[in-house]
Amino acid sequence: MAVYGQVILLGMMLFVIGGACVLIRRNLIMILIGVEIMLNAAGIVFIAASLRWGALDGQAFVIFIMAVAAAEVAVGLALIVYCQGRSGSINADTYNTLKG
Amino acid sequence: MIPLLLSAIIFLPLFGGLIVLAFSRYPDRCRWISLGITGADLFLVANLLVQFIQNPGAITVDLLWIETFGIRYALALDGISLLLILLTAFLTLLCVLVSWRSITKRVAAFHFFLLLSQTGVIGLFLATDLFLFYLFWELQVIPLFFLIGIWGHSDRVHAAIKFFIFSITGSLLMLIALIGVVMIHKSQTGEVSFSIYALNTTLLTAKTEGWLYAAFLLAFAIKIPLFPVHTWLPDAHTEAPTAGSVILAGLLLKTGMYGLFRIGFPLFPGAAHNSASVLLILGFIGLFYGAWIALAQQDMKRLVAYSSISHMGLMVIGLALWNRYTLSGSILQMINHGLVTSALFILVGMIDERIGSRQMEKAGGLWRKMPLLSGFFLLFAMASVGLPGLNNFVGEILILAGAFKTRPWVGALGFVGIVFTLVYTLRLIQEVLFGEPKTDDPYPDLSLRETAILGAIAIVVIFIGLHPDPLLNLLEGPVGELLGGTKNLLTLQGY
Amino acid sequence: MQSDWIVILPHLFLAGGGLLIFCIGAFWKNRPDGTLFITALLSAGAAAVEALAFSGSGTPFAGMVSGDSFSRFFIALFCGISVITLLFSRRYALHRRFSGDEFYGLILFATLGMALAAGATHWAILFLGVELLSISLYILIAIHKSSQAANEAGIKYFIMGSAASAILLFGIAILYASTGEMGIVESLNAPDSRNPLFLLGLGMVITGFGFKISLVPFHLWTPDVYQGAPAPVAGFLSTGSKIAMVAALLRIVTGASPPVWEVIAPVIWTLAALTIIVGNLTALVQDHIKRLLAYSSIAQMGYLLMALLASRGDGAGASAVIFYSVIYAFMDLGAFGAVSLVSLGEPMARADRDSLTAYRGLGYEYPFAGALLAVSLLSLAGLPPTGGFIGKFALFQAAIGADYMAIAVIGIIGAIISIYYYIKVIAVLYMRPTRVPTPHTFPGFSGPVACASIFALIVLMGILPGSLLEVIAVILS
Amino acid sequence: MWLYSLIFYLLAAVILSSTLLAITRRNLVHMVIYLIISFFGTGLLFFLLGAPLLAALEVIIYAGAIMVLFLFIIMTTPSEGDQEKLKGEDPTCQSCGPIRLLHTGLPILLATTLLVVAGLFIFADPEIRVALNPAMASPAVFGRFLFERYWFPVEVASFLLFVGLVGAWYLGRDGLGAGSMARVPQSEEAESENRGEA
Amino acid sequence: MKPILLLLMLFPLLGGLFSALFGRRVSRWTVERVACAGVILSFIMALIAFDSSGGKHQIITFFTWFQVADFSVLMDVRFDPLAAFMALTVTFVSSLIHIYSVGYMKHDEGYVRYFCYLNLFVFSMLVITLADNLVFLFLGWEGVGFCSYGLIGFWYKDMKNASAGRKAFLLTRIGDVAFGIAIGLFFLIFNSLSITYINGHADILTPGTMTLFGLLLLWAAAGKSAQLPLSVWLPDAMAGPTPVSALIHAATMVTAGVYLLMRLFPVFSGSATAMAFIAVAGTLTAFYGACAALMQGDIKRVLAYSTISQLGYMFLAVGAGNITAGMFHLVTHAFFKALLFLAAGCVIHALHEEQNIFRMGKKLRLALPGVYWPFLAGAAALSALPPTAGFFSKDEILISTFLHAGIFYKFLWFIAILTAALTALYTFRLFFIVFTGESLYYEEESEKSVEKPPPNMIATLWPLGVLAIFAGLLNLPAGWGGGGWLSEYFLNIPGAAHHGEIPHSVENGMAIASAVIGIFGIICAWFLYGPKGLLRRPDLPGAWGGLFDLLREAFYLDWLYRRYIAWPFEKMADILWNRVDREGIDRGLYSFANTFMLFSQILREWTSGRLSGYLFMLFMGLTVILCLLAINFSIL
Repeated sequence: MAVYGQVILLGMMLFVIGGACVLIRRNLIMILIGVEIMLNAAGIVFIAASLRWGALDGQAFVIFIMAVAAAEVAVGLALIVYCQGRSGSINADTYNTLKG
Repeated sequence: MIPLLLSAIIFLPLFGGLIVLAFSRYPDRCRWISLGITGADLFLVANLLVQFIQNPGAITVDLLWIETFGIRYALALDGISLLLILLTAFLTLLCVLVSWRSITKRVAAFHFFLLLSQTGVIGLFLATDLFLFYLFWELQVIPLFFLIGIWGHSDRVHAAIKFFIFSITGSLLMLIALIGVVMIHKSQTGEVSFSIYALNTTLLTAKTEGWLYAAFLLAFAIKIPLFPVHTWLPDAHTEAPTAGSVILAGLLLKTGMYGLFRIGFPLFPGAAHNSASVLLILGFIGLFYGAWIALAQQDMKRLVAYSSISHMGLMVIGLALWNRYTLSGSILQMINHGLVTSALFILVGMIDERIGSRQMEKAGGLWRKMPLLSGFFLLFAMASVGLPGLNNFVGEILILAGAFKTRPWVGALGFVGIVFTLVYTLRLIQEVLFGEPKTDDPYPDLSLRETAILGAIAIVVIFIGLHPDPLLNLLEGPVGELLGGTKNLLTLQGY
Repeated sequence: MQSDWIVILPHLFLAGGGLLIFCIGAFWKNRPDGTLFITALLSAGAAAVEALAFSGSGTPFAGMVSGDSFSRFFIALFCGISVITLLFSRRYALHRRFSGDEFYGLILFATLGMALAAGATHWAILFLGVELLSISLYILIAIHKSSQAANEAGIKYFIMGSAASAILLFGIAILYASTGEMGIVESLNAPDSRNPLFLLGLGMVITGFGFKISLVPFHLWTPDVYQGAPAPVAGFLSTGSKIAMVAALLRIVTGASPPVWEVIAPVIWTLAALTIIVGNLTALVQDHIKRLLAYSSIAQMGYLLMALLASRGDGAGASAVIFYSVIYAFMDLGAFGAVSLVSLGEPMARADRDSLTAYRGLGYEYPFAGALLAVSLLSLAGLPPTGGFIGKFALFQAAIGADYMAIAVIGIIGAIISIYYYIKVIAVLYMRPTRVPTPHTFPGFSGPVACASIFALIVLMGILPGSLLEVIAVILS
Repeated sequence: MWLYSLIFYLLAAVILSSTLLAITRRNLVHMVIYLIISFFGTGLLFFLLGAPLLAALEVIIYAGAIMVLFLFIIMTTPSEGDQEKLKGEDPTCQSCGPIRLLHTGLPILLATTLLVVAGLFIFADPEIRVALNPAMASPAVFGRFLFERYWFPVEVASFLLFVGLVGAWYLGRDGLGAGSMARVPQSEEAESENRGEA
Repeated sequence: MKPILLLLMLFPLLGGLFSALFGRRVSRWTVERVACAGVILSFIMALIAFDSSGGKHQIITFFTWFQVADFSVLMDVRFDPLAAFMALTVTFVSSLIHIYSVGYMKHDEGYVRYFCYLNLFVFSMLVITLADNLVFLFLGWEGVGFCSYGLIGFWYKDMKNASAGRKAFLLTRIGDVAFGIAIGLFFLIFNSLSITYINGHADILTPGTMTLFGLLLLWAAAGKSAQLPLSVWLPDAMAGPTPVSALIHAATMVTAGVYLLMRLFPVFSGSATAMAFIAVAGTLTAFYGACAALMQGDIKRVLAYSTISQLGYMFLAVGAGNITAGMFHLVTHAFFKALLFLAAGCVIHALHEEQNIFRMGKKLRLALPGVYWPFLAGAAALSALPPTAGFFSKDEILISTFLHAGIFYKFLWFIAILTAALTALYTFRLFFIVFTGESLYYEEESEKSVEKPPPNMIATLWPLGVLAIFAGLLNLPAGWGGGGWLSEYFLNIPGAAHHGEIPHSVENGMAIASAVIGIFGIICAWFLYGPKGLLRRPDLPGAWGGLFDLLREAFYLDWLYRRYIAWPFEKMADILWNRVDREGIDRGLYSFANTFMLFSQILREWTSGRLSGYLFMLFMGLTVILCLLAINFSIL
C-alpha cells in the first residue's frame, strides 16, 4: 500500500502547485483557483494522516475544509465579479491606487 | 494632616486646571481662577514651610498604587524639595500674572497647560518612588510642548517637536535603565520595589552600573542641558511664549539637576564617582561654550537661553565635585538661577511686547524711555553676573570656593568662567539700555502689574543675596544625607 | 460527553443575535429606525455580561472550546470592541448607506469568530473561528460598495486572507500528520522538537498567524486595507482580529513544551524585532492618518510579541500581553473612531478624511473627536497620563524581567522613533493654522458616547490600572 | 498489496499532471475541465485511503458545485476573451523583456525552493516511511463519529456557510456583470430599498 | 566702638538708599544735602573712631552673612591703625568731592542716579578698608567696580562713555579672578576667611605658596589699581564726570589694590620673589605712566596717566617692604591728585567742557586765581618739590628702595629717580600749557568767555591745597626735626617694621638729590613747554612724530588688547555659534535623524500597492521561516 510519506509528499506538491498558481497568474479567478488547489492538498494530507493514525478526526476536518472552501469561493467570486464590474479589469495588479 | 497636604499641593493645580477648562468661554474668569489656584497653592506651600521649620523632620506619604508591579505612591518632603516646590509655586503664579495681557486666544487651554505643568513639576520634586518620578518626569514635558507649540512665535511647531523628541528620547532610555535596576534589585532581594531608598542598596557590577548610570545621565543631561545635547534649548526658548520660557528655564532645567543628585548619584555611587571628571568636563564646556556663544547672539531670548546653559554648566560642576559646600552651593544656585533667568525672560518679553521684536539692534537707549524697566533689567543682569549682595553670588562663591576643597584647579577655572559671563551680559546691557534710542515713539514704562511681578522677584533676589542662611539651613540636613547617605557612598565621602 | 452549556452561552448570544438581525432585516420591513443597531448592541452586551458573570466548569466545551476565565475575559473584550465599533459606525453607516442588516449581522458573526478563535483548544475550532472571522471581514471591508477604495481593500484582504488561511490549514494538516493530536496544546508538547515534519507544520502555522497579526514580512496588506476600509471597520479589524490571534498565540506559547518553545522563540524574536523596526520606520513618512495608524498598529503588535516572548514561566509576560491588548484595543478604536467621527462630513462616494493636510487645526474644529484622537495618539506613544504609558511599562518590564534585553532595546528605539510621528499628528491637530472648516453634520448620540467612554477609559487606565491588573492576575492564576 | 501502490501511483500521476495543466492553461474553460479531472482523481484517492463518504463529497462539492460556479462566473463575466495571458505578457507592464522574466521566473524559483525545503522536511522525518495498511471507514461509522465528536464545529461550519451566503448576496445584489459601473448606486430601486431600512 | 564703626559704614549706604528710593519724590536740594550729610557724618565717625581706637587692633563682628559648615562669611571689621587712617582719608576726600560735585552737577538732570552711585561707592570703599572677612571685602571690591561702571558710563547717551564703563568693569573683573582664586586657596589652606586669622598663621605657608599668593594678590591689585598689564581702562575712565574721576580714579578706588596688598602683607612678605615682582611691577608702571603722560593732549588723561605712575610708586613701596612709606604716599597722593582733578574740573567747567589743554592759556590765570594757586600747589606736590607733602612721601619710598638689600633694588631706585624727573617734567608741562602762554587756537575763540565756577567748587580746593603742602608733617623724617608720627602710629602693623636707623648721610643725600631732580624737571618744562616753548604744539614734526604717537598711545597697549584679545574673542564667539553649534551639533543631530527618514522612504516603496508583490512576500516569508527552522535545527 502507498507509503505515508509519499501521500504527504503528493499533498505537498499539490500545495506548491497551488501556491505557484497564486503567485504566477494575474487573473483574480486563477488566484482563487490556486487557493482551492491548496485547500484540496490539505484535504489529502488530512485523509492520509487520519489513515495513518487510525482516527477519524482528520476525515472530519476535511468536511470543514470543504465548507470553508465553498464559503470562500462564494464570497470571493461575488467580490471579484463586483469589483470587475466597477473597475472593469480582472487583473490583480490594477488595484494599486492604495500604496505608499 | 501634613502628609495629605503634600498630595493636595500636587493635585490642586490639576484640579484647578480642569475647572479653568470648564470656564473656557469666559477668558477673564479663567485668568482669575487660575490666579486663585496658583495663589492657593503658594499659600499651601508657605504654611508647609512654616510647619517644616517648626519640626524639620522629613514628611513622607506611602500608599499602594499598582499592586501587581509593586509601585507605590510614595512622596517625601525634605529641605531641598521644599525649596524647589516653593520656587515652582512662586514662578507659576508669576507666569499667570505675566501672561495676563499677552495671551488672548484660547486662554482656558493655556492656563490648563500651565497648571498641569505645575502639577508635573511639583510631583517630580516630591516623588521618591522611581516609577512615580518617571511618570511626572514625562508628564511635565507634554503641557510645555503645547505651550510652545500653540502660543509660541513664528517657527514654534518645529521647536516644540524638537524639544519633545529630545526630552522623551532621554526619558525612554531612562525607562530601560529604571526597569533594569528594579529587576536586578528583585533578583537580589526577591521583592519588587521602586522606592529610591530601597534601590540604592542593590549591589551592581561595575559594568552594569556604568551602563545604567549612563542611561540615567543621558536623560538628565538632555534636560539640564549639558553640552552635546543642548541644541533644543535655544530653539525652544526663542519660540516659547514668556510664560513658557519661565516654566522651561525656571523649572524644567532644575528637574534635570534634581534627578541627577536625587537619583543619579545615590543609586549609582561608584559609576557617578568614577565618571565625575566627565561631568566636570561637560560642565566646563557648558560654562565656557554657553557664555561664548551668548556673546554672538542677536536675539535677546536666545542670548538668555545660552546664558542659562552656561549657568547650568556651573551648577553641574558644583554637583560633580560632590562635597558639602559645592552641593549646597549648586542647589541654592538652582533657586537663584530659576529666579534671575525667569526675571530676565519676563523683561525680554515685556521689551518684545513694547518694541515688537526681540532683536537687540531694535532695542537701543531704553534707559531714557523706560527708566523703571531698565533699572530692573540692570538689577537682574547684575544678579546673573554674580554681583555680591545679590543672590547668584552666594551660590557661585560656595561652588567655587568649595571647589578648592576637592579639586583646586576646578575652582580657578570656574572663576575665569565668571568673567565670560560678564562679557556677554555687559554687551546685552549696553545694546539694550544705553546709547541713543533707535525710534522716538514713546514706549510705556512698567504698569503696576509688571512692577509688582518684577518687584516681587527683586525682593526675593536681594533677600537671598543678603541673608541666604534660612535657605542654607534648610539644605543642611538633606545635603548631609546625600553626602553620607548610603554605605557605599562612604567611598565618595572619603574622597 | 456531557457538555457544559454555560461555556458557550456568550457564543450563542452572538450567533442568535446575528440570526435575529437577519430575520428582522428580512421580515420586518417597516421597523422603527435603529432597531438593528439596538439588537446588535443588546446581543453583544448580553454576551459580554454573560461571559463575565457566569464561570463555567473547567472542562472545555465539547472538548474544543475552553471555558476557562482566560477565554471568557477575551470574549468580554471582543464584545466590548464590537459594541464600541457599532457605536462609532451608527451614524457613519447611515450616512454612507450601508447600515443594513448585513453590516450589523456580520459584525456579530465576526465577534463570534474572534471568540471561537481565542477560546479554541482544538485546531478545528481555531481554524473555523479564524475563517468565520475572515469571511465576515472580507465583506465588512467591502461593505461601502460605492467607494472604489473599499472595493480595492476588500479584494486585497480577500486574496491575501484566503492564501494565508490556506497556508494555516496546510500547517495544521502537517501538524496533525506528524503528531496525530487534534488538540492545540497536546499537538504542541511533542516530546522532542527535532521531528522535521512537526517543524514544517509549525512554520506554516506561524506564517498563518503572522499574516493575521500583520507581522512584518506578511504586513504589506495592512496599510492598504486600513486606508481603504471604512474607518470603524478598520478599527474593528485592527483591534479585534489581531487580539483574537494574539490570544490564540498566547495559548500556544504558554502551552508549548520547553523543547518546542526552544524552536518557536527565535522565530518569534526575529519577527518581533523586524516588526518593531519596519513598522515604526515606515510610519515616519506617512502623510495619511489611516496609513499611519496602520503602521503604528503593526509596530504595536511588535511590542506585544516582545512581551509574548516573556510570557512563559512566572506569567509577568502573559499578564503584560493581556493588559496591553486591552489598552491597545481601546487606543486603536479611539483613534479610528475619531477618524470616523471626523469624516462624517465627507461626501458619500469619497473615502474618509485621510490626508494629514485635511487635519490641520482639527482639534479646534471638532473638539471632542480631536481630543479623543490626541489622547489615543498620546497613549499609543506611551506618554504618562494615558493607559499606554502603564501598558508600555508593563511590556518592557516583562521583556527585561525575562532577560530579553536585546529586544527590549530594539523596542525602546522603536518607541523613540514612534514618538515623532505621533507627535507630528498632534502638532498638525492643534498647532497648524485651521483651514476652511467643513459644515458639521450632526454626529448623533452614539458617536460622542463611545468617544467619551474611550477617553475616560484610556485616562483611567493611566491613573488606576490596578483593578484591571488584578483581574488579569486572577485569570492567569 | 502492490495493486494498492500501483493504483496510488497512477492516481498521483493523474492528479499532478491535470493540476499542472490546469494552472498553465490560458483558456479558463480548459482550466476548469482539467481541474475537474484533478478533483475526480482526488476523490478516487480519498476512496483508496479509506474515506468513501468524503470521496463522494469531494466529487459532489469540489468537482460539482465549486467548479460549476467557476464555470458560471467565467461564462458571465466579460473578461478579455478566453486568451488570458500568462503573467509574462502582462499588458500593463511597460518594459517587458527582462521584467517578464522577473515576473514569471521569480515566483517559479520561489515555488521550487519551497518544494525542495518542504521535501527535505518530509524526507528527514524517520517515521514517515511507515506503510499505510488499507482500512475503510464506512459512511455510517464516519457519520456517527462526526455527529458525536464534532457536532459543534459542524454547527460553526454552517454559520460559516450562512455568512458566505449573506456576503455573496449582499455583494451581488446590485446586479452582476457589466454595466453596474454605469449605474450610479443611487439608482431608483436600490435607493428605495435602502431607504427602507435606513 | 561697635556702633561708631557700624554708623561709619552705614551712613553712606543710607544716603545711597535714600536717594535711590525717594530720590525722585523729594526736591533736588534735599537729595544733595542728604548725600553730602551721609559722607560728612561718616567722616566725623571716622574721626571719633580714629582717636578712640588709639592704635589698638579691634575685631568687631556685626552679623553672619551666610555659613555652610566651616565656610562662614561674617560681616565683620578689623579696625587697626592702617584701616583707621585709610578710612579717615577716604571719608575726608569723599566729603570734599561730594560738596564739589553738588556744584559741578548743578545742571545735570540725572543727579539722583549720580548721588546714589556716589554714596554706594563710598560705602563699598569703606567696606574694603574695614572688612576682616575676605568675602565681605569681596562684596566691597565688586561694589566699587559696579559703582565705577555706573559712574563712568553716567552720560550713557553717548555709546563711547558706556563702552568705557564696560571696559573698566571688565578689566577690574579680570583682576578679581585672581582675588577669587586667592580666597579659594585661603579657604583651602587656613579653613578660614578672616584676615586676622590668616595674617596670624601666615608663617605656616611654604615660600612657594607665599609666592603664589603674592602673584595672585598682585594680579588682583593690578586689576583694581590699573597697574601695567591691566592699566588700559583708567585713561578711558575719564569719560565720566570729573568729580568721579577725582574720587574714584585718583583718591579711593585705585588705591584699593595697594591697600589690599598692605592688609595681607604678611601672606607674601616671606617670599623675596613675590616682593621683587611687586616692586618691578610698580616701577615699570610708574615709568610707563610717566612717559605716556608726557605727550597727552587732554587735561584729564594727563592726570590719569600720572595717577597710574604714582600708584606704581606705592607698589614699589610695598615691594620694598615699607608699608608706612606706601601708606604715606597713598594719603598725600590722594590729597594732591584730588586737588589737581578738582582744579581741572573747575577749568573744564569754566571753558564749557573744553578738555584740550592746547586751547587754554594765561587768560585762565587772570580769570581764575582761586583755581590757579591751588593747581600750582598740587603740581608742586606732585613733582615732589621740597616743602610739599609729595616730596616727603616720595622721598621715603626712594630711601627705602635704595636701602633695600640687593643690587636689583638699586637699579629700581635709579628708574624711580628717573621717573621722578619725568613726573616733574609732565606736571609742569601741563601747568605751563594750561596757565601760561597763549592758546594755540588763538584766532577763533579768543573771546571765549571764561565763566566763573560756583563758589563751593572753588572753596573745596583750598583745604586740599593746604594739605598738599603741609601733609608732609605727618611723617617728617628725623633729619627735618619731625618725629615720624606716622611710622610710630603704624608700628605694630605687620610688615611696617623700621629699617633701623637711616644713616643721616643717605637721608640728606637722597633729599637733596630728589629736590634737584624736581627743580631740573621744572626748568626743562619751562624751556620746552613755557609760553615760548619749543614743543608747545599738539603734535611733533619729522622723526620725533613716531615717538610722540608711541607715547600718546601709551605704547599702543590698548590697541594691542583690542586687536589681539577682544577681536579674536568675538570672532571665536561667532565661529562657535555658527560653525560648531548650528552647523556642527544641530545639523549633525538633524542629519542623524534624517537617516531614519531615508530608511523610511526606502521601506515605503516596499508596500507598492500591487497584490502580486504582497503574495510574493507572503510565500517568501514562509520560505524564510522554514529555512530558519531548517538551519537552526540541522534538519539537513
